[in-house]
Amino acid sequence: MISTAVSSEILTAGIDVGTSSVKAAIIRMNAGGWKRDDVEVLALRAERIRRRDLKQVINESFHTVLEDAGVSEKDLAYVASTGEGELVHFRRGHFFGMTTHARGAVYMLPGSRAVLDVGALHGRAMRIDGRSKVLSYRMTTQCASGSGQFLENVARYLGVALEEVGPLSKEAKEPEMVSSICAVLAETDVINMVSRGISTSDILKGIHLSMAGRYIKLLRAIGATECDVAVTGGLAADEGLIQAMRELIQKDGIPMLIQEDPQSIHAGAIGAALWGGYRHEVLERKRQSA
Amino acid sequence: MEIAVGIDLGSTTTKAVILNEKNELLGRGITNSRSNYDVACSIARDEAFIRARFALTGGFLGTDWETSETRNAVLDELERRFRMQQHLEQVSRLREELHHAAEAPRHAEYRSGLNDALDTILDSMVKNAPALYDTGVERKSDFFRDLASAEYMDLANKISDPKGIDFETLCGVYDAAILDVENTASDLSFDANITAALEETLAASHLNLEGDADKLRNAVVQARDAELYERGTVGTGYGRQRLPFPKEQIRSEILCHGLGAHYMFPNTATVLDIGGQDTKAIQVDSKGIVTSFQMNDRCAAGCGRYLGYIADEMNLALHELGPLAQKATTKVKISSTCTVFAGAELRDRLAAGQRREDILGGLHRAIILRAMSLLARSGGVEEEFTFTGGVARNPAATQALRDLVEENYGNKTINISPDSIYTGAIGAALFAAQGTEAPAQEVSA
Amino acid sequence: MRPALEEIVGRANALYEDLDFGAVTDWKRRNPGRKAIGYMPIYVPREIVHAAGMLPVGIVGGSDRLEIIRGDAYFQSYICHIPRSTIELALSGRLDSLDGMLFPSICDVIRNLSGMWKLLFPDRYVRYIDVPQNFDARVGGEFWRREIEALRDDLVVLGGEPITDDALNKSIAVYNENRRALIDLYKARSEQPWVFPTPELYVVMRAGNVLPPDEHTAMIRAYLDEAPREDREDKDHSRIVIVGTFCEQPPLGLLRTLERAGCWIVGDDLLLGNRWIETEIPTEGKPMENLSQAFIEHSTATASRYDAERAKGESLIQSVRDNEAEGVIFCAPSFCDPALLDQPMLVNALDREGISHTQFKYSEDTGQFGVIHEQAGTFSDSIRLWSEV
Amino acid sequence: MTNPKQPSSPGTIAEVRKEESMNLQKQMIGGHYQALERAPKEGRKVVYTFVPGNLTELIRSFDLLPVLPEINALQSGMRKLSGGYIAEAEKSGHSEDVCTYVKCDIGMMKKGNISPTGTKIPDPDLLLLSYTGCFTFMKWFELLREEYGCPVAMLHVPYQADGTIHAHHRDYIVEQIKTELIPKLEQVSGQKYDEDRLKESLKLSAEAEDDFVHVIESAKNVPSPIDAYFGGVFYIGPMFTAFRGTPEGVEYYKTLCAEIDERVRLGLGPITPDGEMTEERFRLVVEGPPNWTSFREFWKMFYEEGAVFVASSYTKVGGLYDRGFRHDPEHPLETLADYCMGCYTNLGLPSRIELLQDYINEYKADGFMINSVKSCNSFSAGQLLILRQIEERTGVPGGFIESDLVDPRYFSAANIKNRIESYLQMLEQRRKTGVAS
Ligand SMILES: Nc1ncnc2c1ncn2[C@@H]1O[C@H](COP(=O)(O)OP(=O)(O)O)[C@@H](O)[C@H]1O
Ligand SMILES: Nc1ncnc2c1ncn2[C@@H]1O[C@H](COP(=O)(O)OP(=O)(O)O)[C@@H](O)[C@H]1O
Ligand code: SF4
Ligand code: SF4
Ligand code: SF4
Repeated sequence: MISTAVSSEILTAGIDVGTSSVKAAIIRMNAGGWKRDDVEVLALRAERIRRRDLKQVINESFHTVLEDAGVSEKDLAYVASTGEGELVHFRRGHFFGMTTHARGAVYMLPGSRAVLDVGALHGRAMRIDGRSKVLSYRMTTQCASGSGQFLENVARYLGVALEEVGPLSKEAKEPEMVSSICAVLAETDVINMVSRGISTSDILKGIHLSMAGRYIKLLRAIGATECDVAVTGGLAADEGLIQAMRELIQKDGIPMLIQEDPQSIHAGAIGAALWGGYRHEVLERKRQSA
Repeated sequence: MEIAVGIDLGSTTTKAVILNEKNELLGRGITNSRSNYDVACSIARDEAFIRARFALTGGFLGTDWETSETRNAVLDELERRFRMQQHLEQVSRLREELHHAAEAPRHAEYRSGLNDALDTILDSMVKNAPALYDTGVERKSDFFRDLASAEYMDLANKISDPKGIDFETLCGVYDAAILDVENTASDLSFDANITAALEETLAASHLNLEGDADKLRNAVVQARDAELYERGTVGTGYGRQRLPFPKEQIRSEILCHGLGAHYMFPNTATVLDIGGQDTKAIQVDSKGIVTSFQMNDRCAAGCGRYLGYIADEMNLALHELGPLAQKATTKVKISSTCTVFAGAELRDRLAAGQRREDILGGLHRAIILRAMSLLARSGGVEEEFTFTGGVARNPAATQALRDLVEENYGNKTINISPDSIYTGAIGAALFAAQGTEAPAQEVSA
Repeated sequence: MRPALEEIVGRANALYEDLDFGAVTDWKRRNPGRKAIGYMPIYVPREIVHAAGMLPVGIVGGSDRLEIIRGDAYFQSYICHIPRSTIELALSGRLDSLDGMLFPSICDVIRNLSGMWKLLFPDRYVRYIDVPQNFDARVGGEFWRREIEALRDDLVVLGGEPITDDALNKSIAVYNENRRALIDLYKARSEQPWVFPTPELYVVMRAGNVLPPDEHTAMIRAYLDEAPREDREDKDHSRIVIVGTFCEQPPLGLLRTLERAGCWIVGDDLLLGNRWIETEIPTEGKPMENLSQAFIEHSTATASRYDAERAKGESLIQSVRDNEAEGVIFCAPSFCDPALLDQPMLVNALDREGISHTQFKYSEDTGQFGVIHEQAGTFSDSIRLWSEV
Repeated sequence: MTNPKQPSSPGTIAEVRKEESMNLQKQMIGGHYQALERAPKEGRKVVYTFVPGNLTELIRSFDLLPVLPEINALQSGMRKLSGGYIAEAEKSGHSEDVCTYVKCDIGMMKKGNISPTGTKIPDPDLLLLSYTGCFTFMKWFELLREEYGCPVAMLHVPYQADGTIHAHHRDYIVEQIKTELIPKLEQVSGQKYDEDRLKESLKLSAEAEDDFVHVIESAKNVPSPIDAYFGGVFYIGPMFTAFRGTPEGVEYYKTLCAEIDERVRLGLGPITPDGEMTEERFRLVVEGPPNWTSFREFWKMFYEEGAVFVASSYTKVGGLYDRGFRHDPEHPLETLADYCMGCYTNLGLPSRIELLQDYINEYKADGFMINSVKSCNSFSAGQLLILRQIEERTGVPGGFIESDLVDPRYFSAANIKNRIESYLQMLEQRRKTGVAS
């Protein structure tokens, strides 16, 4: 365990620059602390990029989250970036996506031994230890079929808002199964289903099931069949997908536990902030011993 | 009159053509394949018949008109009026469907406001219709969906109120409604809409038609009542298996594209077809018979849909993409294989400060590069070379193709017809006209 | 960069980027009547080509700068990239300066490529070199000797001049020098990876594909002298070994990405064709036997070579130990059967030793490194963050 | 058996006949799997080896039982088990890019090594790595070596790059048999090498080989009585696997020959899963292995259209008997060496093209088809050049389809059907308009 010699309260920030949105978090923590009690999340922010200038979105998100937390930039002991963090020019350090999502997952759901991070373009499954070290991972390939973006496209063609996707899917009665289809050509298929009179709910559920199947495959591939799995990233907010995954593992009798947290979408940002606190302490210690 | 019908049920668009006894192109029709296939098929067919009847009208009008210009002006007026009738018919369908979509429970709270907003938009659309079909106005697309979407979004954006009926809500109901408009066949036929168009044309003051009213009326009636006997119908295209035809009336799209290209350009030796979701490279002999072919169908990457997706991503209309890409000044290498990732790469590159034009230039080149490989696989580019399929309508794609053919195969004649998108359907119609092997179908009228 | 270093690296870079192999054309202009012979990875006895008075030219595909048009016409999407770019190079006339081509047996793709070459370029000399998988000196050794003697005899006919044992021994000595220089370079990098960044080391090493060996040796030596004079700082990076890059080469961008993601490469199997014999070869006695012996006893272990004696992964683990590496990155070309089938066995070996590893695939024309950056970064993070805990 | 008691309709005779050889083969294979299952109890030892360059006669001369993992893989494919096995292998770290035979085998092993007929396959006592025509073989047995920890005997067969067997190639193989194989076989079996026994067996091989050639060459008849690809894979079974050099093997080919001769006499076409093919519309030559996971569906796409395969390269992976090679009892080790080197995938591309070209001419084919499988670099790398060359040399148009051996993910029925249909329609069209081929 980490020595708590210089343990004191510090403020840190984490900024997760994704392909579809920028997430920012401000936390207060006991430097070196690992438990949930050691940490207080002061403010969180997720901002869709849409077609805006990325740097501008980053700056805005950062300043808004600081405001929300009632903290000024100079009070921060560490600003950590993750994701496409190179654009965060005011960062002190950068941590990579899987490192931060794993850390965020362990913070939110301490029992997790696997993390499924599902964002706009990629899905990745990691197996981790109790201290969030990434032991192995698998990612979806260079094909966007079944990604968040894919789901967004489908929602658009169905005339459904993203927030409605989950609740609608949960109402499905006879899910219309889709084979894994190209994210671009999905449109044709979805429109076809609509014209065959299949309800929006059933279409969405079918897609959720197909996506869930893919993700479970990823989880299986890293040997996470008996783990508590924390779902992070934007799609964790999609209750339809979560439910589809639960149904599938139940059907297949896999003793996996799928969990998500209201803060799941912020896992990367929170994880970055936490690692920032940790590095701060390491650096402090180095400075003191020097 | 005996005619032959060819139908190309493509992944993106459905095309139909009609040939007369002399195998001359009498009419052609196109529609989005997005909707249900049967509907798409019958819409395209109806459209081809409408065109055919317009062509007949022209014929019946005869040549003893003052000048061919006036004659053409009259025909043009007639057709524009007719199109506007069709358009209004569809707008009223759209109105119905929008109000229907607004019935969804989640709109309950603000339903009446929403309905009012919808009516405001639709009233404007009705009001704007004549301008859209005015003389010399170039419409952005042949499809109602595209025309209506652009206008609707524009109007919705203007009247939306972030605190009241917001843009997202208006878009939401539209997405739902347009599907139904597309999926139901409204009566857009010659019969149903020509009379109103005729009267309006006759009344158009700038044409001074008083003296010739009967002549025009007669021609229209003759064209309307002309009997068109279908000597044969042949279907082709991506969705051909779903056409309600017997097997003998279905031909592979490869053969049809070969024959169609030969029909349009008799010296064709190599054909490249880039459609919505596949690309084909075909070699044909001097009779238009296919001697070898290659096709790729891995995914949407590198096909027409790819361009459609990118256009969406950039908030552009499909036909604006090419001209913009032609403004590229530096070569950008696009490396993503997947269309969706290319979308992300595009955003990255834009964020990194690269110019839109240059990126688009790179994308077009990337697509054509894939096609070049396929061509090489099928046996290279021989004299003459014909480019067909929807993507041949895109000037940046054709430019990239010209450059790459020149670089790799030297100077070759490259044929691109404005009708290139109908190549497959024409080939199918030619097969229908040949009608040799299935005598049974000759009786069908 | 200081001018002296700039000159070396600049030259190496220019050679790397020159898809037209101008260096070979130059050499032929300077040596009228002499021939240049291309060779693919890995196991080619360049000494024999050199002794024939010819220039051995290493061909490892077309990298990310070559636009593939005709090459794809010959290979399906599920075959690695190097054969298509190599064919593209040849069909576009860029390999016209080569009078012959050698294809050593390392996999079915290169093997079949030798036949394709014969059909596509019937006027040029083509030879497939079968590498034995039996390491008994009397069986495999004998076979290899006869195989390379057949090559020698071909080259005698092609060059119209005998190849004497004396000439062979001299060539062996020249290549011994070159191997020694490369070994020194690798050792220096392992000690100070920030002084000899891999993307730079790579182009210097790659210059050996087109330069005559003595010239190349001089370049390496000069680089070894100059690089340490540059003011370069160590960074908080982890030390890793990469494997899988013995044939199709990763794009430079990938090597840069790894460093950007916090990894110092301290061991690799890049361009293995230039250093597959691990020791010096005797320069006296019967050269063909010495060459054969060197293969049997001192050729480097790869996925393309059967190893009856050593356990899988032994040499990889050795490399990790020798270079004090903290982890291994399996970095193999997509669809490379030898490398990818070897991986699970190597993974097991590393796991047994408790050495961390990760893996991803590339192709020589990969242009997007976002995902690799993320993966390599996470790997480096996990080494850095956890080694301190 | 050539004397049916009462006259029946030709169709019936064919049915009966077909079943006879089929049943025989079924029994042989079933019996072999059972013998394997019993082997550990009976103290018999088991050798794993590959189809190309398999040394069945040598193995059997030591009373050892051969197991051919490729055959297990293809059987698993036909029985729709391969998808699960491949997933299992990929789970344990195998890449999706590599040969699926290997992954199917590894997956099967991880799931208990149950043969496709349900019997248990014993672990190997020796891995005889007949490294012929494919690099993947080496990796495959390296993987098995890790798993089983049993001895490996490597037999490296040089490649026929220029189409001639050189003296040092043959010497090299013979030396390896003498210094590497025989000692290990002796050690595992506890028996001394018995050259006379080997010679006996080779004599039987040669006998069956004559009949086998007669069968595959029967496709020269018009109409062809057999489908030399889809049907062919059954005919090669005993010859390419555990039954060469055995009396059962000889018996099988005798029976088969008689059946086929009868079909020729009656002018019958090949038998398909849907019954007899009545009209032969296209005669095709094919390069590349078939797809196993959708074998019937794939076959149907052809026979439905009246297309019959008259010659295939796949039925030559276990030797080019129809080009004259016979096992020669007089020179036992040399003949084994020559056999190995002559297997189809061990041939250079120019030789492969010449062979296919000859087939097209000899079998009066009007079409040429390549089924390119994702798994197999040995077959697939260079096939597009083969296609071009064949078209140029023969004027017969080529068709190209892509699938895989045992990975169901790579069999896209709609795409494949589209291509086949387009191709056959093209042949038809050319014929109609009198384009000479
Ligand atoms: N409420 C929601 N319901 C369903 N999906 C959502 C919701 N919010 C976000 N998403 C999905 O999450 C994705 C973005 O996830 P995120 O992890 O932020 O991606 P990235 O980091 O790549 O930007 C979007 O593509 C969207 O599909
Ligand atoms: N006006 C246009 N300008 C540019 N591109 C167009 C235009 N019309 C169609 N296209 C392109 O053509 C494609 C459709 O081609 P088409 O040959 O109809 O395909 P399919 O037969 O598969 O439906 C579209 O995806 C689009 O990229
Ligand atoms: S299938 Fe569709 S989603 Fe997948 S790579 Fe192709 S374009 Fe992308
Ligand atoms: S990259 Fe691998 S598969 Fe490709 S040619 Fe090289 S060794 Fe063979
Ligand atoms: S690569 Fe081909 S020959 Fe080799 S094992 Fe796989 S399928 Fe068989």
